[in-house]
Amino acid sequence: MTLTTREKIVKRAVKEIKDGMNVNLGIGMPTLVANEIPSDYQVLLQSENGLLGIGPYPTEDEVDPDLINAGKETVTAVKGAAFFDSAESFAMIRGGHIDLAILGGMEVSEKGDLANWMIPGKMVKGMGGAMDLVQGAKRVVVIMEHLSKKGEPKVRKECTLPLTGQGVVDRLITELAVFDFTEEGMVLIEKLKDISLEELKSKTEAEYSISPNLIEW
Amino acid sequence: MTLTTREKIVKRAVKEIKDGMNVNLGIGMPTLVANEIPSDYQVLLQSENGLLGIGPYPTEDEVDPDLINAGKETVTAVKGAAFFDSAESFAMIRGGHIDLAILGGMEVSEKGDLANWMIPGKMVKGMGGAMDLVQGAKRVVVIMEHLSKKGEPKVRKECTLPLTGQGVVDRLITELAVFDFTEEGMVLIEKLKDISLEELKSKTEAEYSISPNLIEW
Amino acid sequence: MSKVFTSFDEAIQDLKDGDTIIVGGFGLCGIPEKAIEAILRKGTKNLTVVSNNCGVDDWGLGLLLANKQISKIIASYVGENKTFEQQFLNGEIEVELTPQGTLAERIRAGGAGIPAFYTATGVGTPIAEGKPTKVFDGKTYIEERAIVGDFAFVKAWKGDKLGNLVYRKTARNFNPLAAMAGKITIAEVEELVEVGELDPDQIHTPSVYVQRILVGDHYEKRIERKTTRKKEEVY
Amino acid sequence: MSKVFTSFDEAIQDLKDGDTIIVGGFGLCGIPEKAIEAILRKGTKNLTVVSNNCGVDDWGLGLLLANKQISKIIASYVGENKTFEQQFLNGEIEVELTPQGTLAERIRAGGAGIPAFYTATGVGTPIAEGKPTKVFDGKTYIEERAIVGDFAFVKAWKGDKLGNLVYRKTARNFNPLAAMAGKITIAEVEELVEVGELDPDQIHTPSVYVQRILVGDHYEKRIERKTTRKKEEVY
Repeated sequence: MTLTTREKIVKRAVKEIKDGMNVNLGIGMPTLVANEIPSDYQVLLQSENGLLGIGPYPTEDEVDPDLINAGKETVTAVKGAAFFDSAESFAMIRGGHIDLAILGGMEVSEKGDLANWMIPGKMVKGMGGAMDLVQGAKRVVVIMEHLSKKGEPKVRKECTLPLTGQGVVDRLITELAVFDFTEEGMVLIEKLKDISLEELKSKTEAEYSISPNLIEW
Repeated sequence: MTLTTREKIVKRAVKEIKDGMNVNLGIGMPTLVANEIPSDYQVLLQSENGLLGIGPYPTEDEVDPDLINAGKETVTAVKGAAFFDSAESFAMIRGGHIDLAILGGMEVSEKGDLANWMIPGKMVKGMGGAMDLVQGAKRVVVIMEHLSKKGEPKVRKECTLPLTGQGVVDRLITELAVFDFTEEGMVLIEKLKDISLEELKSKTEAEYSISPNLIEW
Repeated sequence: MSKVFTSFDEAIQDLKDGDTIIVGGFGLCGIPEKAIEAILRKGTKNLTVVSNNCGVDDWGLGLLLANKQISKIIASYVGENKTFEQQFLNGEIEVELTPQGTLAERIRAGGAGIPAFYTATGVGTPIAEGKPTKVFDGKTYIEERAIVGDFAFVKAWKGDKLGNLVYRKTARNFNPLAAMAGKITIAEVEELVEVGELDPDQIHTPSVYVQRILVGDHYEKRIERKTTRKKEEVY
Repeated sequence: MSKVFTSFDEAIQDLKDGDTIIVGGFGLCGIPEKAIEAILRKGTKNLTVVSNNCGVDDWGLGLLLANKQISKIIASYVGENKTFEQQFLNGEIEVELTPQGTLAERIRAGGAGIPAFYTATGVGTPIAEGKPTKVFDGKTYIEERAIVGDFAFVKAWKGDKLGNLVYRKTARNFNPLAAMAGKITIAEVEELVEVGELDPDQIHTPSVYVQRILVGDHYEKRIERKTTRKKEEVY
């Protein structure tokens, strides 16, 4: 079986999740990470509309219009879940009680800036809870494809799109590589075996150093 | 039956309470007002430690250490009561959702300043919720004896004691008179029949005007 | 003295053109359906609407948009709505996008008598433009202002005749906050119970926040994205 | 990975001299009795204690006062305590009196990632001295700062093994706020239930705020002022 680009990214992203964590998964590709969490892990998924402990999608019989996730999809709640209002939900997020947020991105800069909510000239839809999540979660991991559909770099020296947060990304995962954002700048820590350092560099506008412990997969 | 000074004040104070109100009664003399509320009124009494709907003291069998009022006395809860945490309780108070607070006072100034929490040189016990109540309640009524035990005026030009709130009192009720604090200053609106205007003036340091509709009782 | 109304039209009688209304709900979940329908019937204009979302084209607040009753929206996400898009591009409607957590906190602050607070959310982004900032312990924060509504409209599961409310599952969302921040809060419920039937330890919105309460029938509770799994599927 | 501890001494093992602890309870109602006893046994010194009150001479936080473990108190009312009075007059203890609503909000803000907020409470009083002020819509407000604790100690009625908590009656008070604001929050409960036994709509403190949970036996629940009426008395 060959994995699609998204599947590759999701497989790598799930390794960020440790047993016992409270995790917020963004809308879109990050939502797919939920299916890959090891079943013996005690992980609670937070939905910023007021649920800690998202369960699987409901069966046809279980569908409940009063129970949705932040993507407005019908879901279920696991044992041990709690419901709360939106102020409490963002108290959790803003107050640093969510261990990990995995979010999609449009662009990430070498300083760890993230842009993922607005394309100038296009209709503005809104940032939802993304700006709160990138500031509040203890750890922010962005997952996105390495290049845009047009083949342009999305890992930038500076974001060209309006920011969601400044210096907020802890780790970036693409189908080609994994980068950390540290006090000393952006560092390549993992890459695909099949891609040379040169090729990766040519596909990445951002400047980064290479970890002495670089891992290849 | 002759009423004591406190009983007189309490009888007058209860007239401030209208049907349908949410009311906070301070510790001490204000607590006595509860007993005088007409039984056909739908009034909810708030206790700032987290109860809207204080009921009577419990019978010996009903005593519950988990159910106390802000004076730390055991109480009961009426039908339709709600319990909540202290942040919610003061959201109610600070946000102007409590229609009326009736509080005791040490001194009230002609500008409507209130001092009721601290005597310099004496041990400071703390203000509890009083500073929040005087700022937040829609209407603040202070009840106190007109003169101190030493016969000194408590209704002052300026408070001599540290303030609980500045310009916060809407009405002052003593055993001798009732004053309103308006944009035009302090106004005498009611007084005891048995006391002359001159005598009242001699017992009151504050300057006040006399309402053209002065009521005597 | 009773807070119980029987007609939604009567309950919103004093809503005026130009009022600010705070509306509970997230997406189409937990929205005050019946009050929105009454506002549509009344035709009140130039409303400033504070709500996390603005409905879909033919449901929820989208109905008021389509009827051109809204002149300004304060929301965190307005993406599911073509009517909105058109009116925005025509300059018929003003939008104040606010991060979801900041929006929730601004509404709570309005209800709690806190005029402003600081948050790191939005620092270094377009959201920070024009807002005062302050540094605490070496980190920069934005000052955000409270929101108060002339009216708040909320939807609860159960309520008693005094106005105590209980919400169900994720239909709670912004509703308890909206209830706090309305000068007049109108609650609609699926079930109206007698005073004393709700457990005082389990009330989500104490009665003090609710000025008017009504029971609605036949809630549609439309679902925006029905997603299901097959019964045998293991998650 | 379990949050469940069986020994209070073990649960507070990493509490250090000089730590700031936030302690739930109002008067003697809803106080974390067992944790306080463990801190007394451990003898940790120079604690900064954030709590609405400071117990009575021989119970609650008064035990830690008597044992000279507290160097600073942030509270709204400390009036029922002779030990405190002595230590204060001797200059052994520092006190930061904070209006009760401001204290509650400062703790909540600490838990909610809000570094500071504005309130009218205390304007024109000694409480305002040295604090920044700001005018909003013509009214002056004080800036108040958030409080975060190295540890928070809370007492709940029931809790599940994940750390979800439910409080009973007015024993709730500051506990849910304290739970939010501790870097490490230790909850003690009267009854520890299995995960799934608590109704998710009725949880007061979601598990995310609780790092350690223990069941205590034989709660004394001392009453500060027992007031009763005779059975026949009409209220």
